[in-house]
Amino acid sequence: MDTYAWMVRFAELVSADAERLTRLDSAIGDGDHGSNLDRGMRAAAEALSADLPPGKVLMTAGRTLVSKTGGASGPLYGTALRRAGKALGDASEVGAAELGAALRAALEGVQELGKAEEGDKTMVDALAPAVTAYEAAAGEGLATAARAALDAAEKGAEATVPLQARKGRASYLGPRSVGHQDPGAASTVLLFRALAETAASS
Amino acid sequence: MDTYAWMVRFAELVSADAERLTRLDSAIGDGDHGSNLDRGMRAAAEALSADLPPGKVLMTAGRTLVSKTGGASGPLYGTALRRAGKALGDASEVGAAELGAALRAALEGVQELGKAEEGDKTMVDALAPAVTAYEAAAGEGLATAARAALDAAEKGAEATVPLQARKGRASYLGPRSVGHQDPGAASTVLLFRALAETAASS
Amino acid sequence: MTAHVGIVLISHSRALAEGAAELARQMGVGEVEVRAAGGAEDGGLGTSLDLLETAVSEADQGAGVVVIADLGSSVLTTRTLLEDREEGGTEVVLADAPFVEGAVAAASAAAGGADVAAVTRAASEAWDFRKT
Amino acid sequence: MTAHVGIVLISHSRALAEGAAELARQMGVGEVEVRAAGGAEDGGLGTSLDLLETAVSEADQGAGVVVIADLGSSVLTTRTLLEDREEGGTEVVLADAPFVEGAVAAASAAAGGADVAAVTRAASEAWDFRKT
Ligand SMILES: Nc1ncnc2c1ncn2[C@@H]1O[C@H](COP(=O)(O)OP(=O)(O)O)[C@@H](O)[C@H]1O
Ligand SMILES: Nc1ncnc2c1ncn2[C@@H]1O[C@H](COP(=O)(O)OP(=O)(O)O)[C@@H](O)[C@H]1O
Ligand SMILES: [Mg+2]
Ligand SMILES: [Mg+2]
Ligand SMILES: [Mg+2]
Ligand SMILES: [Mg+2]
Repeated sequence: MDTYAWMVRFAELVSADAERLTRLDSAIGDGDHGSNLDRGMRAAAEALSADLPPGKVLMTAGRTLVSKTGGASGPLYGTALRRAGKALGDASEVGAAELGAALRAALEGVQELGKAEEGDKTMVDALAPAVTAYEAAAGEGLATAARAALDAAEKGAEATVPLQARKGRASYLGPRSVGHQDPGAASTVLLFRALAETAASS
Repeated sequence: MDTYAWMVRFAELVSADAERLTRLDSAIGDGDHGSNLDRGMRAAAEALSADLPPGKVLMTAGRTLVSKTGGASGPLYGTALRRAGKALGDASEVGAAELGAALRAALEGVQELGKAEEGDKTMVDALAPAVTAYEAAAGEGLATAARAALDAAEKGAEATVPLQARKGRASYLGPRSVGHQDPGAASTVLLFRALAETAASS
Repeated sequence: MTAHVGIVLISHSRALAEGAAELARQMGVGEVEVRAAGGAEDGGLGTSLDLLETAVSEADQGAGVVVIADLGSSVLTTRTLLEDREEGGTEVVLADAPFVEGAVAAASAAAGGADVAAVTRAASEAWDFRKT
Repeated sequence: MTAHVGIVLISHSRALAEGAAELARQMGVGEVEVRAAGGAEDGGLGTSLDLLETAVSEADQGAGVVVIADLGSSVLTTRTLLEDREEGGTEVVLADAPFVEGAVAAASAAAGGADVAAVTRAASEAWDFRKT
């Protein structure tokens, strides 16, 4: 698994969809999620180089996201990537099983930090089913598992639409948060799309 | 009772003691009570004229204090004076009994606004005993009653020293507010000193 | 489209009131008037009844105004304003709320079309927020 | 004379953090370091781990630092900082407190020589303040 290519692709997808993410955040938040994550991932992509070990790539991207994003998604994605990177350790090669453990660590980090459960209408609603689906398919190889994770993330993000937010800024809206997709869940789909594309082409 | 002379004298006394009041407020507050009240009473004295009816004098002084003081003492003294002025109504002469009713109204206004009871280490600890002492001595005439009120205000202000503040900014200090005189109680003494002096010389 | 409830933030510090208003406006999606009455008239630390009066009338769009105050003298100044208001004007209410958290909650509620009572309630419920 | 506990205020808005710090300093009688970490690095609305780190080290006089945060991402940024800190440095604690009221209460407590635990407690007790 080429984590460098994954992060660069994630940055590209975020950049391409930044307006849509920001529009989602305007409906139930402060309308900055796309520009936040775009700023953070641009800086992360710049801070990376292809010759770093895979774990180090994710740790560096995570650290940069924490510093540069400027919204709640910064510490959250930042922690996710740092935990994932830490799980990969110094390994120079990352297989399907190692990546599964890294994704699980990422989810745990996000939940430890943000205290959101599934159903709270946050990125956890995309991330948690994606990790579970990945693990279930990991025996079939990286590309298949990543594809399964993407499908699950998409379904999870879709399923945030009817939910009422219980964490993050959208929770201020109470029942008015119902009927909109959570922006963080939507960007999590991009993280898994980037993963699936990278895994498929390697 | 010449309420105009009373207010002008109060302004003078506050001005002369502004530094001491501010020092008291530095110990258990934000160190601005003297300058606040000085600013407010200067503006009040300027807004007044000797030919206003006695009640109107107090109402005008009160309104100016509310606008110009800039601290909690502004609305508090402002309400006190406005209520007192209102109690005097349109009368062109104010005797001992009328002034007693006005002082009682002032106390009620302060307590309604600030919700402080005696013992909370506020200006109420000087004002309440002063009003009671005034009423008890009102039968002996204005000068005597005003003198009794001043004595009671002084004792009341002294007695705030060992108290722990339960209202106003000083309440943030908890037990550390003990051992200092309340600045608002100290300035209330000046209000009654001005009254006693004015009553004595009329 | 009916008018939204206006929000006024009264504080001892101009920067504090304006910063809180800036934050609250983010949640209000531009339709809610959030006005700051911060500092003394000279811009220093303190509270001003005149600044409060101006902010209240600017925030008023006809659906009422909810005032949120930081500390003691802001509260006292607001109570004084309320006492002075003529009967029959728009409704102006002092919310019992933590300053920043209440401001954001109130602006969110107002943006959603809540009336004065519901905006005041939303502001007060901010006492129940927890941060750890 | 021993060192006082330092206070850091992290907010989405620079003006808000600085205004709250200004207010808190009034109670601290100049001996307490109250530092603001407000806004994103470019001064716009947002939160910055780097600004927080700087503020924490500036507030630290050797007796520990209590951090007070306004909303979600300020809280998350602070938690991230705490997770990253090496063991053995000065104690840094995130208080569960209303932003402005907690800041003033914390600065008062710190000025009185309270330790990190007592300052944190004073900040949290500000949830019990009432304004009407
Ligand atoms: N406590 C939390 N746990 C998990 N995810 C969260 C939490 N708070 C916010 N989020 C996620 O962050 C997203 C918002 O990110 P962003 O707009 O960048 O931050 P901000 O809300 O500070 O402006 C939300 O859509 C949600 O998915
Ligand atoms: N709720 C209250 N009820 C009665 N008096 C109060 C109250 N709050 C404050 N005070 C009085 O106001 C005085 C402080 O006035 P000042 O320093 O001008 O205002 P601030 O505290 O806003 O700086 C206190 O010493 C106290 O006597
Ligand atoms: Mg946002
Ligand atoms: Mg934001
Ligand atoms: Mg004062
Ligand atoms: Mg003051």
